[in-house]
Amino acid sequence: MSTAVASTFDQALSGKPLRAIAAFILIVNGLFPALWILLTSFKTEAELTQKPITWLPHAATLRNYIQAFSDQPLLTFLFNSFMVALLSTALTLLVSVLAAYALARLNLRFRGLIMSVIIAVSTFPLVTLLVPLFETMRALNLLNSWTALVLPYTVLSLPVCTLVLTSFFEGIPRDLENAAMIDGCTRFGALFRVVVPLSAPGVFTAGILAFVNAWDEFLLALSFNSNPGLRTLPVGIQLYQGEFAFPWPVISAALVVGIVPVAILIVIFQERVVSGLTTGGVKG
Amino acid sequence: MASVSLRKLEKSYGAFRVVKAIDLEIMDGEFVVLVGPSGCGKSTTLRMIAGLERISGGEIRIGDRVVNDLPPRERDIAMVFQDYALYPHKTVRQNMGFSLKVRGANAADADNKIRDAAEMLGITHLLDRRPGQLSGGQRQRVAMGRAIVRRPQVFLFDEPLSNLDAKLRGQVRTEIKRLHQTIGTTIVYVTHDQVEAMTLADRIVILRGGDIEQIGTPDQVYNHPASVFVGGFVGAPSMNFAKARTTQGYLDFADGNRLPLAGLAGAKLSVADERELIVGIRPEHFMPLRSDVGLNSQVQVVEPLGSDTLVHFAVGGATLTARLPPELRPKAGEAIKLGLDPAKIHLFDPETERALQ
Amino acid sequence: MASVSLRKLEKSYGAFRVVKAIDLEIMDGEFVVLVGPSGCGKSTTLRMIAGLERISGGEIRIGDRVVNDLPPRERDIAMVFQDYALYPHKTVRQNMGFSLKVRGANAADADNKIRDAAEMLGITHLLDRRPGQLSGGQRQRVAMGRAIVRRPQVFLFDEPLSNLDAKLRGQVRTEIKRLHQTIGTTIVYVTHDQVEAMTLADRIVILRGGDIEQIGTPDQVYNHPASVFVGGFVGAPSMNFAKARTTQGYLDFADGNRLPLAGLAGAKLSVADERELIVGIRPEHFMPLRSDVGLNSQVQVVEPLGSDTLVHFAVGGATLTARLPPELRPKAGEAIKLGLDPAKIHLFDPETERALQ
Amino acid sequence: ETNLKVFVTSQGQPAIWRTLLDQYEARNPGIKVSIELGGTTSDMQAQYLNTVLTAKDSSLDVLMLDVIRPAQFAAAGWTSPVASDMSSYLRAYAEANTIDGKVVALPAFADSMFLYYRKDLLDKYGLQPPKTWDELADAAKKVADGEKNPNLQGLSFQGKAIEGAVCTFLVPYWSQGKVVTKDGKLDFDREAATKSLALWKGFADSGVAKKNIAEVATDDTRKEFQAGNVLFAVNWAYAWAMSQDAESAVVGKVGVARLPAVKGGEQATCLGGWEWGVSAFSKHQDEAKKLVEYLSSPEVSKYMAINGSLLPTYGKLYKDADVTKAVPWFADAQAIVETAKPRPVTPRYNEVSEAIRTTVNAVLAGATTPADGAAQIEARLKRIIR
Amino acid sequence: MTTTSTFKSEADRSLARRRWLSRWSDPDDTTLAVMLLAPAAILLSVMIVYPVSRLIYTSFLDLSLTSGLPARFAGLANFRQMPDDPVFWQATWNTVLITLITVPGSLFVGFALALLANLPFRMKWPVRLSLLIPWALPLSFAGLIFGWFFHSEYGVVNDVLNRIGLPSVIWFNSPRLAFAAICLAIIWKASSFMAMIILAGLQTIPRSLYEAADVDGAGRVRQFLEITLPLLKPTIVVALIFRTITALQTFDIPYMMTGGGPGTETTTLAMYIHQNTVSFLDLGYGSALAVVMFGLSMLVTALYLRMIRGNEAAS
Ligand SMILES: Nc1ncnc2c1ncn2[C@@H]1O[C@H](COP(=O)(O)OP(=O)(O)OP(=O)(O)O)[C@@H](O)[C@H]1O
Ligand SMILES: Nc1ncnc2c1ncn2[C@@H]1O[C@H](COP(=O)(O)OP(=O)(O)OP(=O)(O)O)[C@@H](O)[C@H]1O
Ligand SMILES: [Mg+2]
Ligand SMILES: [Mg+2]
Repeated sequence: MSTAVASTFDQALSGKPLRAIAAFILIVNGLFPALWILLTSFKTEAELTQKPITWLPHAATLRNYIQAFSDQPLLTFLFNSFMVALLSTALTLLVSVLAAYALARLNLRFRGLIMSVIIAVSTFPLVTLLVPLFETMRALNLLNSWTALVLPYTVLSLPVCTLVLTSFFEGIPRDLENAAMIDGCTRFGALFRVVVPLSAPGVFTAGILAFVNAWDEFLLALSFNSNPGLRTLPVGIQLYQGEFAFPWPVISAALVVGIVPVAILIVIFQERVVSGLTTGGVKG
Repeated sequence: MASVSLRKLEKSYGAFRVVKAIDLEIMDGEFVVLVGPSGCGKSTTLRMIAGLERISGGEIRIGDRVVNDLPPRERDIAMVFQDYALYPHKTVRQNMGFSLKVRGANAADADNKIRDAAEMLGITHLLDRRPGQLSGGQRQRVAMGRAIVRRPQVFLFDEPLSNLDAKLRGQVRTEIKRLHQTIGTTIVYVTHDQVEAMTLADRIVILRGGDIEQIGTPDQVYNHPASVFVGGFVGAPSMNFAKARTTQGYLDFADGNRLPLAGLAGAKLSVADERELIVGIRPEHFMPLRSDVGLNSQVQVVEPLGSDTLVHFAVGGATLTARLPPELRPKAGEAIKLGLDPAKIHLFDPETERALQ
Repeated sequence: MASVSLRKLEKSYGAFRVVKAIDLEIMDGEFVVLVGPSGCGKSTTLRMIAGLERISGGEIRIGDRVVNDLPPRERDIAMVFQDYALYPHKTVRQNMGFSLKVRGANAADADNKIRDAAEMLGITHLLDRRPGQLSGGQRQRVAMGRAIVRRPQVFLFDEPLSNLDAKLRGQVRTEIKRLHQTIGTTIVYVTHDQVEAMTLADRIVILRGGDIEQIGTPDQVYNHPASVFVGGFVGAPSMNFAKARTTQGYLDFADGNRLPLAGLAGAKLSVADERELIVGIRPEHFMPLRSDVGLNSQVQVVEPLGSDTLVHFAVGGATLTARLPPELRPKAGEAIKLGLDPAKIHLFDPETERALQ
Repeated sequence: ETNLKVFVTSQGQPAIWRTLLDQYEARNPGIKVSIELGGTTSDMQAQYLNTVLTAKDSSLDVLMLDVIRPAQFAAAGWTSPVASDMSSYLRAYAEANTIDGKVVALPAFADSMFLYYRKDLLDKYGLQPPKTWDELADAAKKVADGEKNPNLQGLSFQGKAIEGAVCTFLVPYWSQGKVVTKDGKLDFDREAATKSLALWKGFADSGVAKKNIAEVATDDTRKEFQAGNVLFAVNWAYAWAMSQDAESAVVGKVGVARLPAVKGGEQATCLGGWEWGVSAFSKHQDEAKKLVEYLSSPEVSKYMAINGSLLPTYGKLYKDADVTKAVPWFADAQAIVETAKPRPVTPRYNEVSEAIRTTVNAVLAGATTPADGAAQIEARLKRIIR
Repeated sequence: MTTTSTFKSEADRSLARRRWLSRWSDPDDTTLAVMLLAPAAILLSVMIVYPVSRLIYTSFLDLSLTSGLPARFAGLANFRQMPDDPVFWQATWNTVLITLITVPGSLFVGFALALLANLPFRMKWPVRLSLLIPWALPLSFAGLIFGWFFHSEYGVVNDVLNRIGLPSVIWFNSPRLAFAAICLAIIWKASSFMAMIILAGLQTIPRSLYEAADVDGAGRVRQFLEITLPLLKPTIVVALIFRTITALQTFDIPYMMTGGGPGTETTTLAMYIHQNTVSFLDLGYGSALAVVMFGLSMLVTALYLRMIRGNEAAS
């Protein structure tokens, strides 16, 4: 009797209803604000001050999008953001994969210390480092370039990515790496051809972290790249504001345009990178 | 192809010495089989030869190079791992082709080699699956295939056939033998299978707790075990051991059974010697009632194997096992008289447990 | 303790049917051994019984409950996984004790059980290590230990001893047998080892490509194989097969060798019948020169195993293997005359490949 | 050839400035001027300028600054003084840009807070634009009673902790004839402050303003007014143009007036607008100063009024025929702008602002009483301005 | 003779070259470690060491740009000023409170989301997307949007309350409600970070371990406690470290939602630092505050690292 009850419960837990509920919770939680922005982007400004508030736009309009593209060079912002984020993600992944491998696999004497230093780096609030960083960038003659942002963003994401990857690499059976070395790989070869692909979920996560960190950052982007042609999206979107005015619908439209590429990227990557993983490599 | 020589090779994990200063010279093209109880250091030794395990002392040479500090890929070896270590993210084909690809082999050529190896191992239809979609034995064959697509200087096989059925194992064994005969690569092979060890090996190395207990040809190891340990370890079912005394030209067992000393294998025991001995008798050397030299006992357990019947019985306080023809099926409790050829009896010193010359 | 019954049990991966509607009734307390070539569905069957694999069709009963939809933990089974599946973050002791802890066993009691099992498996000194610090065979023993600390209704063993050496394997096998005899739990056991299958099984089930080929006692399976497949699969070295014709009271092989039909095993073949046959002969049934019924051939390969000598030779276009006493060591190329007891010869229909009655 | 870089707020209509700069380049051969666009809000520009100027960066020559910043920039040594006669500018701008007797920046364009009202509704109920806050409250009640529209607010002003809230506080405070600083010293009247805070809180409590007035920022006022939901609104000049555009519900129904006084006080309002400063780190001080003088000249001011609808910084321009033709409502604006007062001119203005705006917000949110709020402001100002 | 010697020297040379190559491609552990860590070390020192040392140096200066006075060494004066600064205490307390609420909060929510997202959905990407979007939404906009959601008139929260028959709440008029709203927004935003990291960790736990546990009789809860949690521990600690550090640095969300109000009831340390440095231009005091915050973060990190190391020692 009790087992029957337990098993019904269990089925409920593993079965379709749970999955449906789970999906509902996840999607509402995650997408609601984004959805709200999407809806807003089709509303007129007047509709926003209606009471009671409206959920669906009364008279959906694309005007906000047209305005978003015509008022500011939105595509330029997008392109800059994209390139900066992409470059810094690539650099972050490269550097942190190497560092994480060292931390995970080599029996370093000062492992704890190195970890602490890496973490310490991320504990200084960015605002307070702004001016000296600006001076550094000026000294390196990097102001007004993608590099001016790529480098600091890389540093910004490096600690978290390194630690995430370290904990992943520790979970990869060493024999897989051994097999690769026997098969003729150097340690680097084994790292990039076996360890990294096998930590795909971790690398993917680290990549997303780095990408989004770069995609979102505002303060440095504002200060280091004053050239309008080099503005990134977060800085660019602020330009839709007036000195006092905050045109939600247009800004929403710009935000939607900003989120969509990230979303597409996420979807593509998650299908490609994360799915292929299977078990069955080693006994143990 | 190259010789492999281990000189005072050591490995410790912390204070625990897993491999204790072993010396082993493997000649170019030789097929050496490592056997020994679970945990005695066989895999560790292979892994040190491969360069996967830092050695704690001694020296390893492959050919005339000391390879102590050489990374695995420069040692030009191929290895089958005991735990397979297949790349879970690659298909069987990619798993097998990986070493070729890394070494920049021609693609068509590589494909041929993969096809050949897969055919030999009967996994051609699995080439596009991933390890997670294979059965245990199939995985093991993939691991095997991954090693043999290459033509390295040395093959290291760590129980490569343990998950295969007898028939397939026989086939693959034959293929390995053929492979070895054709290309003559040096092979170090770990196995628990008596048949594999006996049929494949040029020499068998018996390890025990990190030490080498005996090195010899299969024949030497089987017929002239250097110690009780080797006698007991090589051969299945194991050699039987019983304590006995020499008295007045006889071997006396505690329960009154006795065997005449004359004719005992290489027995340089003078009739006058009166001493304790350990007597070793292989199960297959018992014969039902056909010799005048014999032991009387009672059947304890009977295990019919189809091809043989194993009969367990007690002599001198020890339980012995005889391998008898399958048509003999004594019942438990029955009295039994078993004969044996005195020349086939092994004698060991009870203190050192080493064979008496 | 409980019976296990599989009814039209099916498993497919996509379009690939791995287990094809098998029916199997395992009685309460029975010891059933599953054998079959690698990839034939043994592990899959075990995993379905355990509830780890969703079944694609049919029904599984344990005792009198249909367990199709019951999760593994409610089926009250213990299992040794082919790939061990040890908890990497737990010590050996914790690995073995986990199921007891989960079921709320008394701690002292659990400790005793763990100690007993560890002793039986010779891993007492490893209790505080983690799986990563163990050798392959040690891991396998831990996996075994984890299953046997419990007293479930059904034990499922998937090649539990494949990584152990012959001696240890013999010991553990004996222990398993004793365990079964004392507590009488139903056991389903997968193995590739002929000796394990023959000595442990109440019944052996031979699977082939997802189908049951034969079910029978070890004796039936060994001595009365239902098909060429079973004959070839059970027994090591395998049964020999050669094509022959019945003509005028004789079995004629293509190369002129012939055996008299009279006295052939249960041969209900009339002398007048003239037909094609497959002849099956077990290697151990060849006798050197001691019978008037015999085959003439030339030695191809000789494999001395220590306990026996395997001699390969050709008859009627097929290569046959004879298991001969170890002291016989013919040379390759030598002429050989081998006798055999006609009653031990198996005959199969060349079309259906099933045994002739 | 000298290259000058001018930092302009994106909101300051850079394209129109550009035409003026082209003209300047044409007149001054050898000088090239380029525009660097800053963010749109005062905060964002400060953010950027603070970084660049703390790092003593010389890339900017001329800076467009919010009227509240010249004192701070001068004290930090970020701007160079300009020698100029300030007499022709509106008086308040002369005050705002003169620190310790030195002119630190020159006005770019003007702004101030206005009382926007619904002409149609006042007319409907026969009301005049209120001169005192009490009148305003009465008018609001009357209209509310008549309209019976629950969505119609009597008054909207800024209660959120933004810069606008500083003006919210100062307007009735000033109206009582009080000042915050006199000759660089604190001269705070707690009683007047309490009254000012109580006035606003009273609007919220009595329903003239919304309960959630502490949430209202400048643009909320503008939006609600524009949607036709507000009778009286306190706002800057920008709201005018927007109230007349296509999306607006109140086109042609809007009037502007001076902000009311407290009973017995005089009408006062808050000064906004932007200034031109010369970066102290500029390598072209003289050229930059000349450019600033040009940009602040009546000629430019007029041009910007006509072409950019920016309030002129010279009183006389409000009556200029060209200007009134282009932007008729400027005629009404002059009186208002002329009475506007600058917020306290001090290098530590940001701290003053912070002290006031958070307290106003806390009082309106009901987290503090007006009396406590006034005391808090006083205490904090005492620490800032000694 | 000659031919053999040439051959030999050639072989020697190629051997030497191989050795040289192998020094780079297969260095010993120490060299390898140096090589692997070098890029990170270089980047970090170029980008961080100078700024941070400047910051620490500044914290000992009396450097307020609005004073019009030149920088002056002031010893610990900036630090001594803090205990008497009520806003400092308020901001510190708020920061600690936010950390104490949102770190466990986002861990739990994130964990739950990760577990849900790890269920075998047929279509994975919508789930994955909804997990990631909060993370991909820029922080400052997340703050704005949540500020808007909690707006007493135009906010969707009150709208929902009204729809189910509850009265509107003026969230930002009350310090407590404002604080709660902020924490909610932070948890929403941060739990997706947690969930992402945890989900990735979940995916690397071999299924066979759950199978074994299932056979061993462990229910889902037990499996979670005995398999999932211990195997995820390193991942969780990493996520917690960074979540805690970011929580201590909380800025955008309260800045955008309440601006620290009402009053300074929801001001955080980072906001206060920002205010002091960017707005008040009191670089000395601002830097000193930053140093204090850094100290706080390091303290927490040290605790976590001890947790990791304790873990390692056990294995
Ligand atoms: N996920 C999968 N997808 C497709 N085929 C699979 C999958 N898992 C297993 N198989 C196939 O199912 C068949 C049966 O597998 P199973 O593991 O039961 O074999 P087995 O009899 O245990 O073999 P072995 O003796 O080699 O362990 C194999 O041919 C295998 O390749
Ligand atoms: N990391 C480790 N720490 C401590 N001891 C270890 C470690 N790895 C292996 N060992 C021990 O070293 C010994 C030798 O292991 P090895 O794998 O060489 O055994 P093996 O001979 O291959 O055994 P098997 O036949 O069971 O595979 C074993 O007793 C094992 O427990
Ligand atoms: Mg091993
Ligand atoms: Mg299997």
